[in-house]
Amino acid sequence: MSEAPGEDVRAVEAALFASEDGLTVNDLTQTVGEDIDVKAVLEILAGHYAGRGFMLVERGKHWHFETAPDLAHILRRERESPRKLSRAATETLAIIAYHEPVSRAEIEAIRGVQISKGTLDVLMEAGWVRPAGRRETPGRPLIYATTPVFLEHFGLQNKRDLPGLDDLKAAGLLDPVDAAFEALELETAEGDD
Amino acid sequence: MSEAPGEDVRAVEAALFASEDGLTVNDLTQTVGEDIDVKAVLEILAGHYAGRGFMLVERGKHWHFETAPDLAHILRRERESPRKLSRAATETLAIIAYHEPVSRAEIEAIRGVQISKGTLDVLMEAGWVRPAGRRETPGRPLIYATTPVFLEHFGLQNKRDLPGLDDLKAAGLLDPVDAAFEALELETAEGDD
Amino acid sequence: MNDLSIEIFEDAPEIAESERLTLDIDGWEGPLDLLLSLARTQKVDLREISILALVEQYLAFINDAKVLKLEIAADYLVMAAWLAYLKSCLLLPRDEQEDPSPEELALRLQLRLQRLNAMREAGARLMARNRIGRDVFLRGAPEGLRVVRKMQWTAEIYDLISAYGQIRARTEPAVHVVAHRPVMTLEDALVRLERMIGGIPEWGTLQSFLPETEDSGYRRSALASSFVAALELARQGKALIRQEEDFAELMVRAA
Repeated sequence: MSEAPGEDVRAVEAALFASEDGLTVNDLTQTVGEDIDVKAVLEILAGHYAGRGFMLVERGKHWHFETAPDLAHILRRERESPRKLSRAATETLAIIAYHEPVSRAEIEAIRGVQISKGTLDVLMEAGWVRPAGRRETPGRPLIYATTPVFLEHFGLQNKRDLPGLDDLKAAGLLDPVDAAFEALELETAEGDD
Repeated sequence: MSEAPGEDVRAVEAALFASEDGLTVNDLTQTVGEDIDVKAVLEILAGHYAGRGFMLVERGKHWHFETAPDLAHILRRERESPRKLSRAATETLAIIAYHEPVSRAEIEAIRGVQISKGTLDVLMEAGWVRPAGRRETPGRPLIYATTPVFLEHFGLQNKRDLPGLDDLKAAGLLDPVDAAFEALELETAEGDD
Repeated sequence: MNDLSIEIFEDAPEIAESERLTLDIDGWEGPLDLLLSLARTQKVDLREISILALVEQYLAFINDAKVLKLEIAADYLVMAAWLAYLKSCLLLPRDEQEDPSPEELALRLQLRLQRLNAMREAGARLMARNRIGRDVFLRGAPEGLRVVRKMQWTAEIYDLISAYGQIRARTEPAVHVVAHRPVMTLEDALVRLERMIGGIPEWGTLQSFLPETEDSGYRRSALASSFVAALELARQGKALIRQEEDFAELMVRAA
């Protein structure tokens, strides 16, 4: 057994445990009071729960407890798995996540097909995608971005955590075709010298 | 930090955490497998969580986690939002203070306007007014009086501290609003000469 | 357009039966998707893919679909026409080529395929992560955090007593007393003005004939009455009234 936790640890622990949604440091401070160094307590708790049956994680600045992934096989039984996303929706979500903010036309340019009406709806209904204003270009198209719920659901601490993001960036695969083409031409021209 | 929990402990812990209704020993055995001595693990867990922010409890043979009772105040935080008393409520309170104990019908007779049900509720919620029995007249109407909290809030030693009618008159507080307003206008006009 | 397309397709080289994809046009999300699937059958890095071979595969695929009389969506045919054009350009001798060069078009197509492929793989990796409700689970029955708003009513003692004062004032029977106001009647003014102008032969301002008083109310009353009295005396031919200009001083003298 561990040594008895302090009252500050107990308070933060209880608040995180009872909350229906993840809590930010700010939320926690408001809940447990300003006297408590919430950040320090979160560190202690994250350490304490590492390796237990459930753990404390940070997702897009929100902290919550979730079960350890290696125990999924025990818990999956008799549970409804989240609905499987269609390929169109999966790709659209990936494009929004890796390119955000991104307009519908830009998504369509990458996928080479029009987005059917339901695709963005499904992603917004899941709470993973939201309209994020308009692009100040002719036609002022709506642009889309991901939400904190998206990070939470996919176990991402922040946007930089997206799998393979750095490699895709380095390979120029997140640049538009025009930009990539020009870059290539430049390279070739320089190589010819 | 505590020593690393065994796999059996982790499994039971995760199952209890994710459960919606609490689990019996039988449920747990089915979930985590027959190899695990669920009862022994429950003992270990109950010991581990005693004194933390939440604890493991048994209710009618169902085991579940719940937040520690002494931390309930964190889960249910009261936030006070100050709000100015409405005019109707202020007038009603004044009548009760000057005429107590007084029935609703009497308040309305003095105000010359009916009072809505919410008005007295607000005053009682504020803790300034209380029902003070019934008047022994036909219909036995409820009568209302002020409370010690009322005196305290308004900085009064006792009821006699309220200014009397003569004081009000001297202060110009008994002038009809129109007359008081006219006097003010006249003064201003003369000041302009 | 259909006839033309068929001719182009018949030129397409044969592809071994085993290399052909199952002809199910609904299985692809548009021509780019189909092209990417075909590119993957080349089993090389997309950066090294042979666009010419890819174009031929696409045209062959569409051709087969035609032979089987499958309905082919218009955008597949548009892509087929464009790829047929690209193919012919790529096969032409270099010096006869126009701008944009077929190499540029081919490179752009390759870049598009790379980008779509990157996003497809990113999507797959995203879906493979530990997802809430599938791989990791939140607490089953959280108690919830609640903020209970409690009204704190405030009022000042002044609010209270002034409210009471107003109620009393509002409901008290009102007694109206007309205040005594000193006035100069028209009769008094007539007598006074006639007597005063009779004693002075020169013009004098109406103001100069008014009584001296501190009481502004009485002063205004005297001015009004004296003005009317002056008009009356003028009407009777007993006085003359003169005014140099609008709003100038009113001058009065005996007639």
